[in-house]
Amino acid sequence: MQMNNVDLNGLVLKNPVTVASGTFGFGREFSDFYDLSLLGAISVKGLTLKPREGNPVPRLAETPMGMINSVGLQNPGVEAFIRDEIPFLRTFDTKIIANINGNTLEEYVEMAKILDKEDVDSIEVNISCPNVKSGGMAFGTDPLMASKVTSAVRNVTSKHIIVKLSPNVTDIRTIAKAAEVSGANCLSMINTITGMAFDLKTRRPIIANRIGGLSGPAVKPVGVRMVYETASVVGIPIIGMGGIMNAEDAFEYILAGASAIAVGTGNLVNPMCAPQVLEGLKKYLPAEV
Amino acid sequence: MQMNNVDLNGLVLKNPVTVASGTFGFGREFSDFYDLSLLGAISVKGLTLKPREGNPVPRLAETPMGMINSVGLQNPGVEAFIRDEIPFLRTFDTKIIANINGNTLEEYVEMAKILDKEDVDSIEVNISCPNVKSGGMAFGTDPLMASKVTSAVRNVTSKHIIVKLSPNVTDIRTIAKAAEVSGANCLSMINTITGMAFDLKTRRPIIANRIGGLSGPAVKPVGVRMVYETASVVGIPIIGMGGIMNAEDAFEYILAGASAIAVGTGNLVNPMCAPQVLEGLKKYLPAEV
Amino acid sequence: MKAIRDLKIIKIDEIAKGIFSLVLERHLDFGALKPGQFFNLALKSRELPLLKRPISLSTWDDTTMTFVIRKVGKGTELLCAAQPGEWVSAVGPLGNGFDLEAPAAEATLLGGGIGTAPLLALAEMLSAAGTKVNVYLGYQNEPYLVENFKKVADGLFIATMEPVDGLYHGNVVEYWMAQEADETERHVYSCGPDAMLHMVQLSLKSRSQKGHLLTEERMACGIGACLTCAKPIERDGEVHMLRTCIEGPVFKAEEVVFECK
Amino acid sequence: MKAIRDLKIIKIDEIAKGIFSLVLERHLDFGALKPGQFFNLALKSRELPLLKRPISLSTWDDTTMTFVIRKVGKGTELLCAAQPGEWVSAVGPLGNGFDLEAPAAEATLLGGGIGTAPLLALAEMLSAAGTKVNVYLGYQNEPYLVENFKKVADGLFIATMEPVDGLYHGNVVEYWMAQEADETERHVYSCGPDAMLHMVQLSLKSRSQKGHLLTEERMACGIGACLTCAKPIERDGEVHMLRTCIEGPVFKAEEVVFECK
Ligand SMILES: Cc1cc2nc3c(=O)[nH]c(=O)nc-3n(C[C@H](O)[C@H](O)[C@H](O)COP(=O)(O)OP(=O)(O)OC[C@H]3O[C@@H](n4cnc5c(N)ncnc54)[C@H](O)[C@@H]3O)c2cc1C
Ligand SMILES: Cc1cc2nc3c(=O)[nH]c(=O)nc-3n(C[C@H](O)[C@H](O)[C@H](O)COP(=O)(O)OP(=O)(O)OC[C@H]3O[C@@H](n4cnc5c(N)ncnc54)[C@H](O)[C@@H]3O)c2cc1C
Ligand SMILES: Cc1cc2nc3c(=O)[nH]c(=O)nc-3n(C[C@H](O)[C@H](O)[C@H](O)COP(=O)(O)O)c2cc1C
Ligand SMILES: Cc1cc2nc3c(=O)[nH]c(=O)nc-3n(C[C@H](O)[C@H](O)[C@H](O)COP(=O)(O)O)c2cc1C
Ligand code: FES
Ligand code: FES
Repeated sequence: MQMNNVDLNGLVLKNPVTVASGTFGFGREFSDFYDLSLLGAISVKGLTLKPREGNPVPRLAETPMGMINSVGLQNPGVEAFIRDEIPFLRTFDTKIIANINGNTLEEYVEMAKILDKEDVDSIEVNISCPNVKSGGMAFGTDPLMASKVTSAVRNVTSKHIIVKLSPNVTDIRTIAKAAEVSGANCLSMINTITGMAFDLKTRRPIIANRIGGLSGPAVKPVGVRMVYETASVVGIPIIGMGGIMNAEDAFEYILAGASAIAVGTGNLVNPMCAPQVLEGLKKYLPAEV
Repeated sequence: MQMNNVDLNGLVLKNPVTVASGTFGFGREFSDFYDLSLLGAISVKGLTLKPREGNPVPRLAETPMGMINSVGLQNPGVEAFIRDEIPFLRTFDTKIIANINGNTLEEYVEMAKILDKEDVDSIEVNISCPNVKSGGMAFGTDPLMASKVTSAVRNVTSKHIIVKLSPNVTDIRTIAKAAEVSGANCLSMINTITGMAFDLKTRRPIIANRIGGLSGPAVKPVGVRMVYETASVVGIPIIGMGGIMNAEDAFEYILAGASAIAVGTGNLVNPMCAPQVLEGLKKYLPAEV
Repeated sequence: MKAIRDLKIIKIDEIAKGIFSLVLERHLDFGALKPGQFFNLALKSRELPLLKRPISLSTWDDTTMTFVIRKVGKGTELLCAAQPGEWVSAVGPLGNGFDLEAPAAEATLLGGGIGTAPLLALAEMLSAAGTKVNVYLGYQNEPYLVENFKKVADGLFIATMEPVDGLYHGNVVEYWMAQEADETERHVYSCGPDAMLHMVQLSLKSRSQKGHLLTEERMACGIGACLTCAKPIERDGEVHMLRTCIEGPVFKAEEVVFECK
Repeated sequence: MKAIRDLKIIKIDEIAKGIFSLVLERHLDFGALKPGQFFNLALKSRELPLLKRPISLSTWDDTTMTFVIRKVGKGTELLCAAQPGEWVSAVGPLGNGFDLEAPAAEATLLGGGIGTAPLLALAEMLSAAGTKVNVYLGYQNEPYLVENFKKVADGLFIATMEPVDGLYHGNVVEYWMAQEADETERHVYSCGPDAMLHMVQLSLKSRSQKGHLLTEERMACGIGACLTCAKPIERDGEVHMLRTCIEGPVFKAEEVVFECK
């Protein structure tokens, strides 16, 4: 691992610090706080073929050193992203990762086809969203399905492909291998762990959808373990995430085998988290190998 | 749910507060602090057929609101338990749950046979220990294996059987159903989630065995979710655990569908945790229904 | 402009049971402030809870900002137990705030409980802009901030749910409805619990009266990035999930879709 | 007897850079105390870190207990930053402690760094029992607790790893080996980093000398319930994983199996 020019198997980042999909909007929100050109890459809010209004509220519960969300892929759709967001993001010197989500295999393919012709640097195939009824995590918990989605996307684009894995599985290695052999250039992990919290007053689940996705420091040991397990069985690079709040957390992921890292919930707690992680990492990593 | 005489499908507890295997030794350690007769039940340290020295040290790492352990079932063996520990435990008015662990199906059967003739109130079949190389979690992550172990144990004992489930699975419901149809009287969940932490100075995993089991408040949302999912598909009662530190946490599990709860890591943080949970629960639960 | 800064606590006082006034230094980098805007606050030294807490500006001057906080759960407890000299990590100013471009000639402010606090700066600025301001404040039993409102309100009306000598006994919305039965031209601004805001919405509708509501929703980032704070808002016949922290927290009264929970 | 009690902080002082002396009230329920025993301590108000921290008794009197703590990570940082009047949650007394049933006529105490602290009460009690006590203290650069040891030690020898005027420069174990080359009848008690204890063990073995080591291991409960603190101990030709918190932390020098990490 190094600080500069991190090559994720075809996608070269100026540094290993990226931001995780769904925790950074389309970047605009953070441009008040710092120059987005500082970042290695931005993975934008999960896109769907058509605009989505997402899940009912409440969508948020807090847990010990974690949070549960159930946003449900609220987004303006891939076309609006291309029209309204890419031009803005391109004003910064950072890589654009388009995070795509389908209800069906066909939707993933359709989106990949559309994005293939657009100015994005990588397509992150999210097969791990726990917050939608159909698609999403279903693709990420079965090696066969993971393989099918990955190769279907691979067939319609020559872009760099990241497959985003779900931690809600018995053996992440089989899913990771399936994605690798089906043409993924890179893996990102972990997405959120499904979790739940109750409101003791109403005696009902806090989240309207009842179950949501757990993220934040609480999940870090699980994310680190999964990166470690996966790194030993795949030959493609891994973007590690899950609970990274500071450079020390990031370095744990790197020691576990990640080639780059993503700050997720950390952005929500502290808008300056990602550049602070970057600054802190310099202590641990050589500029160039 | 009620405070008194909780019937776990044949095992009647005086109250719903139990203590989790591996966090309470054989009870002796806590008898300095309070009268063990306060507890609904005690699940003793995981037993194996032969004495085990467990894993190398370090066996412990701390994580945000959680801890990773890798004790590896260090225990004096089932015979020593019967000889040295049951008589002591029987001096208290509480139920004894013998937590059993096998490397092979045969070892589970052998232990169940032995314990069938002994003075224990329930046998907890642990098919979810992440800290041993063979057996353990392998049985708990495959519905077929879970079913085989459960029926094999069922065939050799008329005692109350609890099957302890692993959270390290894609779908806990299938494993839970498998255990139910194979003769489990009750389920307990969750065991620890496999996790990992690095020492930034040595740049090596903190735990000698590299990967261990994550427990404590950090895992509570996952435990609550799994109890909730499982309660809706099985007809047998569930002992809920994972991160219970106070009555509010316990009540979350009960709202999720647990009939009783177990305090685990909480015992290690505060030796008075279990009686305090019990006291606090009175606010939430009726004495008798 | 939005910024994250560590602010020193200048003063902290319990102004009513469980209600604290927190005075922080005002940082120049935050730029202009608007009533109805909020900050995402947490004690700098805390690690738990993870997320900051959205708290409305109550009032401010050139060098300080005052927040009024009700102790509810762990996050507000920590803030309320803080001492002068301690540091608060603050992200803000957040949200759209009340639009004061063309203030109405007459306005009525309806505050319920802690929802009275964000209306204070609004009352001050409307009054300074020449608007005639009637203020209705509803409390469970113990009023607070009353002296502050007195300075700027043309009419000040106080209601408590539990009987208190000399004060209107009952629901503040009903009080207002009765007092201003015919004054449907006044622009209404309201902040309070959802049930109250819903009642205000229905009342306004029944009287074809205009107003704005300052709403709340569970929030993580407060800066528009996470979409956890979405609120169903009806515009042009369609319901959109808008961000309480960006498009809100102030919405036109008729737009907010209250779900019966 | 073991108990968990909230104890008020009476005094807290930085006695050397990053080394704090923490004086807590002594609770009667803890009963008798032994040198080498420890308490599991955490600031009462903390939620993080989750686990308490094992800290040895350094010394005590009828109403107070003194701990000497080196600031290492988050847990000790919180303890060291506490103020008099704050509360510490304490579980103890824990561990076997040093056996003082039949004290040797002559003893040598070898402390390294923070490992000097638990030897203080031992020195005091041995000295009171009539044992001739030589004390060797090794530090990186800044000595502490020296005045306390001076009161009870027959011989006091100080070594620092970085050169300090007037002090022995180098490893404290080598210092002791040289000074007491022929005094192999003295009973040795040692506490310090693992590398030092290992060196002491090898030295004792080479001289057929007897001694006890106060060891450390990562701990959760401190009361023998979790088995995380196991230490490989060789007894009767077999290695057993014994609990540092129950069968230890004091072991016979020859028993401890040091693994080369
Ligand atoms: C725009 C906005 C402005 C606000 N202004 C004020 C103010 O000026 N003074 C004041 O006292 N309170 C205000 N609140 C409410 C305040 O944010 C909550 O009371 C606080 O977040 C509760 O946190 P807790 O940890 O004390 O309670 P807990 O109940 O422990 O909180 C648990 C979770 O629920 C969330 N939550 C609980 N109640 C609310 C709520 N009413 N709104 C949003 N999230 C909630 C918390 O943020 C947290 O994530 C405002 C809320 C919003 C959205
Ligand atoms: C029996 C015993 C007696 C001790 N007596 C003293 C004493 O008198 N004074 C003193 O300053 N320190 C003493 N220590 C060491 C002290 O417990 C650790 O320095 C402390 O736990 C570190 O916690 P931390 O959060 O500051 O550091 P971190 O490095 O953040 O701790 C991380 C984890 O590692 C564990 N850990 C780190 N170092 C040690 C260690 N040396 N021993 C055991 N666990 C460790 C912590 O408990 C925690 O679980 C003793 C340890 C033991 C086992
Ligand atoms: C509010 C929120 C929304 C998220 N939305 C998405 C999404 O749209 N697509 C996706 O792939 N992951 C999404 N995630 C998962 C994160 O990208 C990340 O994988 C996960 O949160 C773990 O990292 P963290 O602990 O640092 O947050 C979301 C997470 C959060 C907290
Ligand atoms: C130190 C330790 C040892 C454990 N040993 C066992 C065991 O022997 N058998 C078992 O079934 N579970 C064992 N567990 C798992 C607990 O019983 C419990 O399922 C888990 O820790 C989750 O609960 P908690 O978060 O309250 O600790 C152990 C847990 C810990 C922390
Ligand atoms: S709180 Fe994150 S978008 Fe509003
Ligand atoms: S620390 Fe738990 S057994 Fe020693």
